[in-house]
Amino acid sequence: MIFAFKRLKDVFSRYKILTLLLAISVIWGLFTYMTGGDFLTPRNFSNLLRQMAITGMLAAGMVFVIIAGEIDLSVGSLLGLLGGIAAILDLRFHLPIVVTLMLVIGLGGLIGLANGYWVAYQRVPSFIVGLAGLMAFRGILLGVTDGSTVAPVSGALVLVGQGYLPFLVGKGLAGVLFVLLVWTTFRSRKRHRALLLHVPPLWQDLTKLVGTGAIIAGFITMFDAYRGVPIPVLILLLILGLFSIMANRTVFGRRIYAIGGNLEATRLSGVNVQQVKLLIFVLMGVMCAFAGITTTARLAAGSPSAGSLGELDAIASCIIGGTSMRGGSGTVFGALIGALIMASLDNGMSMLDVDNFWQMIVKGAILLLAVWLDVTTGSKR
Amino acid sequence: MIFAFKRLKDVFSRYKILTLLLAISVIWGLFTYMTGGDFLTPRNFSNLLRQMAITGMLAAGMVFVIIAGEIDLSVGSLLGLLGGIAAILDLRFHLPIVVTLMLVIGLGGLIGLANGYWVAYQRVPSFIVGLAGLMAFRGILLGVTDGSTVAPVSGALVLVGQGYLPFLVGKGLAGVLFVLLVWTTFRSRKRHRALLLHVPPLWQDLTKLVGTGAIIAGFITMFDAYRGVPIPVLILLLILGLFSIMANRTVFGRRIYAIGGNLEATRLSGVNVQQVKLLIFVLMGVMCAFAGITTTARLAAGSPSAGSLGELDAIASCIIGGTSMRGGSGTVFGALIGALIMASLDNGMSMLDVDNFWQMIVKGAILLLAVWLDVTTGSKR
Amino acid sequence: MAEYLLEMRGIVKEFSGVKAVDGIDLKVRRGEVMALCGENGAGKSTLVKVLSAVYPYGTWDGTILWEGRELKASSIRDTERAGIVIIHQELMLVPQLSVAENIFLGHEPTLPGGLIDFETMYSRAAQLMAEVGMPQIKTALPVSYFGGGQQQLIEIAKALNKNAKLLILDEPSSSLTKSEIDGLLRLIDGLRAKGTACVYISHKLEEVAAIADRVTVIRDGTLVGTAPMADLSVDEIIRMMVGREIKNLYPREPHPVGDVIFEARGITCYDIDNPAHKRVDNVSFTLRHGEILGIAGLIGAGRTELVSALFGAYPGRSEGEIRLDGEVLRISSPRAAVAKGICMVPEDRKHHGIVPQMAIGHNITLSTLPRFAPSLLINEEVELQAMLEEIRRLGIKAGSPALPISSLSGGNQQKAVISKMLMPLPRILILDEPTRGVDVGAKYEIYKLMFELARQGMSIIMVSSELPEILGISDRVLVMGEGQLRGDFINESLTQEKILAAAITQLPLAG
Amino acid sequence: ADQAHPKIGFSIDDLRLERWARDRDYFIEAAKTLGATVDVQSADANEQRQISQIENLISKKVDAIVIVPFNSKVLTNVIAEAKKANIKVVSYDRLILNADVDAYISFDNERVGEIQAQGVVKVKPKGNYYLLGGAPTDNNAKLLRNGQLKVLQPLIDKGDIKVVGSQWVKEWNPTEALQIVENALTANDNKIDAIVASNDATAGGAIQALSAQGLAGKVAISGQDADLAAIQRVNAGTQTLSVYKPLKLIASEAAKLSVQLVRGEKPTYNNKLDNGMKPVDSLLLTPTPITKENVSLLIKDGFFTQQQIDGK
Ligand SMILES: Nc1ncnc2c1ncn2[C@@H]1O[C@H](COP(=O)(O)OP(=O)(O)OP(=O)(O)O)[C@@H](O)[C@H]1O
Ligand SMILES: Nc1ncnc2c1ncn2[C@@H]1O[C@H](COP(=O)(O)OP(=O)(O)OP(=O)(O)O)[C@@H](O)[C@H]1O
Ligand SMILES: [Mg+2]
Ligand SMILES: [Mg+2]
Repeated sequence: MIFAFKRLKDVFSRYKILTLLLAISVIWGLFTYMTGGDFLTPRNFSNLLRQMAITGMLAAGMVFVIIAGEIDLSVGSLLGLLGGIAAILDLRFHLPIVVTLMLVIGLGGLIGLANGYWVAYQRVPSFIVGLAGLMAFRGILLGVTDGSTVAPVSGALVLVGQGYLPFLVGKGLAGVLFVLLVWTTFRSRKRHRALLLHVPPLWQDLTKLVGTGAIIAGFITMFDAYRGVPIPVLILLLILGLFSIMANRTVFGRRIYAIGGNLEATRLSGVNVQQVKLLIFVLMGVMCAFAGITTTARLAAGSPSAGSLGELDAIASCIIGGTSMRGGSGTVFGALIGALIMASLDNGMSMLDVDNFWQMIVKGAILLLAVWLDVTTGSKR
Repeated sequence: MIFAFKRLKDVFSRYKILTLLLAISVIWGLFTYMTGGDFLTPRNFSNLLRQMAITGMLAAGMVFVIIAGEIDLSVGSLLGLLGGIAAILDLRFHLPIVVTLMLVIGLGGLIGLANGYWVAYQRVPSFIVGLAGLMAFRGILLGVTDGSTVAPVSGALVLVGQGYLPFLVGKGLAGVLFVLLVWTTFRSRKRHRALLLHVPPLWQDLTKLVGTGAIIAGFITMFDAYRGVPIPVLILLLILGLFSIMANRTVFGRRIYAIGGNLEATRLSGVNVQQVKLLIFVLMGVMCAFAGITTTARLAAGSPSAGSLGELDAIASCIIGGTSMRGGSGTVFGALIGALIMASLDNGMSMLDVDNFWQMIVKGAILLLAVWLDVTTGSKR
Repeated sequence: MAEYLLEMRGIVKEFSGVKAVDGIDLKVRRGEVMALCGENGAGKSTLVKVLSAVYPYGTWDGTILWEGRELKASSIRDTERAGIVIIHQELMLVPQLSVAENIFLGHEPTLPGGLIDFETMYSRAAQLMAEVGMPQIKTALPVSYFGGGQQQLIEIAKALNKNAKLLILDEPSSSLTKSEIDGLLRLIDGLRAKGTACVYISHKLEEVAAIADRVTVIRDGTLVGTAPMADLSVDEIIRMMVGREIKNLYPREPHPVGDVIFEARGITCYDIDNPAHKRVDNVSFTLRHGEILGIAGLIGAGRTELVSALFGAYPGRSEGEIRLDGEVLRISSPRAAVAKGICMVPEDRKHHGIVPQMAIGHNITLSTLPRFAPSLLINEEVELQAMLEEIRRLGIKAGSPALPISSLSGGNQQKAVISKMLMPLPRILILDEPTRGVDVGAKYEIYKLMFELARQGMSIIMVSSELPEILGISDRVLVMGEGQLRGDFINESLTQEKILAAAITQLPLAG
Repeated sequence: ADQAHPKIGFSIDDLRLERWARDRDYFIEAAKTLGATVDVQSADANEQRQISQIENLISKKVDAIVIVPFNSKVLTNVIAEAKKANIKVVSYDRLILNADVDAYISFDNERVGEIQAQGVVKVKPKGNYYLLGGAPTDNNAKLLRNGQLKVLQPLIDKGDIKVVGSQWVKEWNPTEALQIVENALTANDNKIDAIVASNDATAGGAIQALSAQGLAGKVAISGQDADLAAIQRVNAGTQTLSVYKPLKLIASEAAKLSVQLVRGEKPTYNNKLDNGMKPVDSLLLTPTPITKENVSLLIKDGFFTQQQIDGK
């Protein structure tokens, strides 16, 4: 009984994702038709996912910020700053790549910590903290780079943005992932049985597994038909997996939703809400570091204008992906689908060589329509 | 008795404004000292106020949007679009100036109406509507101007941005304003007496009047020591007056606060909240038209990049000026003071020849500190 | 002229497949007070929301006849025009606006030129507030300045201002004190005399008995019956509501009370806005092992402030010393309190108790999540088991722990919140108005639970504005007035009069 | 400020770009030797800001203002202000239109566009061309495109060159450029022979996309500004050319010119250009295309050292 209900709800929320997936298919179909098939080639598929990776990383962090009822406008500038610092460490100080990455990620976390401190402990509205960061981080970037492009960075760093997994490794990882899925499914069945809870029929779980397996196989085949899984895409998928688990199955994740749903009630339940908020911003900072490193790696250069307006793309992705601006609800998967929709539009229209001004108009219109559709078909009125 | 309390509250809210005014004096004092007096000349005073006028107009509209619990990110692009259209109407179609102004203001209202429709009647989050507008309006602007600057516009249009009131007219208006103030003060005293409500002692009202009179006189003297009251500043002051009355004394104004304070309760009180929201966005659109026209007039040209990031400046002004991001509270006066603080920083630092990246860092830091101060000293926890 | 002012026929209202109201008829005559009774979640609020077009025509089935003609209202404005005015169960005020502005919201008097006529507004508002029993109130102050009970009276004034033919009051008295309730009942009586009909919803059946002409009882969305009050007794209403007999509303059981384990000394709370003003003034008391301590007082006595200070949740500055087992505790936040074994169920369920979108089960485990995460991950199976166990133990009527808690009725939400704060197995449990808005059946169960917990050795502090409840449950009673402790009584031969007398001593005479 | 020690205001379009930072340094250096002090302002590619800053310079009573306009059509009003305050106005690098400027010193932007197109055409006289413009909201991007088309249009009409696509790069952002070229390569099955990019930053992004397809060095691509990274690419053969504007020359000439104007001396001009209001006395300097062959020119000019170019 209980689980019948839970399943019903699942179908509903999956249904919401389904509308998004439907939107993607329509967009992809249209572009494929209009580009005479060029759009849906393995090569462009690989391009598309690499192009969405940076926004995707930001969106994966942003979604938690928004779920917790806050916003972070500084991510674009912070991405630029951290990317620039990565380039400088690599080029001017010739640090080993691992050290560079560690330092930049650490710095990202630290700056996130500072942002979070102002928001959580000093109660400055996050909109303002973000706006201040938007200006200040860009200013610091200009200061440290002296306004010039820092290039060319080392080959090792470039690999992070432009490298591909060897075919075998890619296939191997996919295999491991699948085995893991099978294992958790059966472990969960066993546990349910042991605790005398409802166990779904076997065929249902099996169908689910087979479906997921097919999707994984499809992805890998598509990637391998070009050059393999691009490193930034791999990183993004890892983030997706980790963050999804974090959101649903960890204390921290659960508390993020609780805070977004009702901050006061969560505080009065004995949760250290300030600490949770602080951590969310640290996470966001780390995501900015990932995005910044990927940007620098992809450009093989640290550019003073990197990441400008990145915050708007990230926020838009989250919201297209069903995250509520009021806090309390949203998923990482949705946010990434949102980022994919935006990237698809950019990619397809630029392949079609659409005039720039039309691109902007169409993107604006689609953004509006996508959210409107979500609002009108959504179950909450 | 009632009014004794109200006065107490007034002092408090005035006190909040006082902190802001104090901040301005400190900033001005510092800059005056550092520039060796150049900062506080009549000429720079006139410059400063003209420089803040455009952001001020946007902020005056934005403050109501934020009070109602919404946000509008499209104002910068809309300003650009409307300014560009004004230039085109003027330059290519040679319309009489009045017709151009009317058309552009009307169009601003219409576009605001469309924005408001999506927010109020289609329940699309205003963040998204704004984001879509941010892209689409800029796209349309690029389309209509073909990405190049539309110049030179007619002298009549330039006057709107660069003209000054003749000394006599300026002094006359100031006089009229003062007489109006005296009249309303005494009328209100009479009405209070008639309804047996508390009437403040006469000396109090008189002191108030004398103080206000002195400020008005000071302003006029300062302006006339340069060239007179600049037209955009005049417009801004008119907006300030009208909007303040609207906010405090009209049904529409009070309902804006009510909606921001508790939307559901307002709706259940039988208020047509959708209509109120719609009107707020119409107002915002009209303000964008004013700002766009002023921009074009000041530049003597319609530029495809005009107004970019204007939305952030406007929002920052509102928040520095004490508007709460949660909705329900804020004043037009505060928003304009916020705009003045931002403009003063820009003006002063550029006079001091501060490196650009330092300017950005300092502006970010000041923004954060200003709001932090407000939060920590504020009465609400 | 039709016999009935209002006839509702076969009303059905569904929420995503669940019928909250399932074919109810309700008829109200002119100038009569119809009481609507039923358990939490019976569908009372839903029914009156259908009537007042919060759910507009078309979103439900059935017919409404108003003065003999069918009413198809699409918004509140339509029903208000017809003369139907509702006071909602949830407070519906705008905290930032002044009292007067709230009273006139949507009906502002205007001067020629579109400006608001504030003078008229303030003077009329002052009149209205006097009518509801708050003559001294400053109507220019923002509503956020006032406590829950006062806000409730402002709501009533707001409704009075609309000149209703039918006034619906959905639990108007849940946060009012005895004397304020008496005032309210007098007010309704006056309206009735002037021909205004009322639909009165309340869980306080004595009120129903005192004011109602007729009573309609509903259960699980269906009609149980309508009868003149004259033919009914309170016990009969309870039987109709619950479907069984509840003999003694306060199932007091003897339980052993041990030594003093908790001690509060010199607790003082300063007002946030006005640090010179003490909301709680130097209050000291002790609490024994397994004791139920009731705290009584008038609204605004500072009881909520006192207990939130104990729990580390008072937002302003507070001082004083707290000892548990003789050890001095430093409690700076609710987290610290929970860690030390002190838990509190707050007064304001909607804002401080529940996380509305979250599942019922997740709300229940919110305070003890780490317990279910032995490793990095939460063991969802064990968590689910615990949720089901809690739901069963407290008798929460929920289809599934996975449903959002906002879909529960008020009483069941309250039980879920209590459950959440029982999960950390506290030694001291603070309940601030635990039965506010809770139906008799659920109240009974909550009381039983309290005795059960006390018997197991938990010490309980219960703040309540309902004196019968205080008298029926507590081992010992503290009485507060104006922030000070005015009395500390063993609950033997204690009476309502004694408590009231203690609460209002030292109060300057009104005038 | 007296005539011996004039105060010069220098209002620059965008100091965030490396090239303008260099202009500033050379200018200040030259001015110092002439006994003048300089007050530098950067408008960050925002015309509104630039106007405010010029107004502030007027308030500070400088003797001359040298302006690198972000948008050359929008300064009419503010320059009229300056003239009223008896301040000399020099238009630097871009000709300010419809305004009463005293002198103009420049490398012409349209001319730069022409050089870019010529450089690419020289390597790939025929084939598929992709036009990668600057910021769509930047008027100068338009001027560059006009110059490029001056060279390309005849060849397009002749059928030698086929333009397979053209896009503008938002904010001159290299990441955007990278993605645009990636997509263009995909859409055209890598059949692109030349890319006319409008500056070195966007060219850098484009070359990253090319190198991912192993096309770097095979596809001709232009640039502008002689950024260090770009010169290294030119040296490595992945970028066909950059356009070098001997900044030291223009900056020191401009400094000299403005000091002369303040002192009432008569500077030497080599041209007169109509700016829509009046014929403006002009000093036009020639930009130089930098290809692999003449990289040493930069070293000779002291623009870079050999070590810098070698990346040491
Ligand atoms: N918006 C809603 N969505 C889904 N279910 C709802 C909604 N509102 C009410 N319900 C459900 O409808 C039923 C009736 O609720 P209602 O609020 O009318 O009860 P009530 O009799 O007023 O109870 P109480 O005495 O606690 O106020 C409950 O089961 C409740 O969970
Ligand atoms: N923000 C505020 N500023 C000033 N006074 C306030 C404020 N909020 C509430 N009050 C007043 O302080 C007093 C304490 O109210 P509170 O409701 O907290 O006390 P209580 O004894 O717990 O009563 P209740 O029965 O309502 O819970 C009330 O008179 C209330 O009007
Ligand atoms: Mg109810
Ligand atoms: Mg209380």
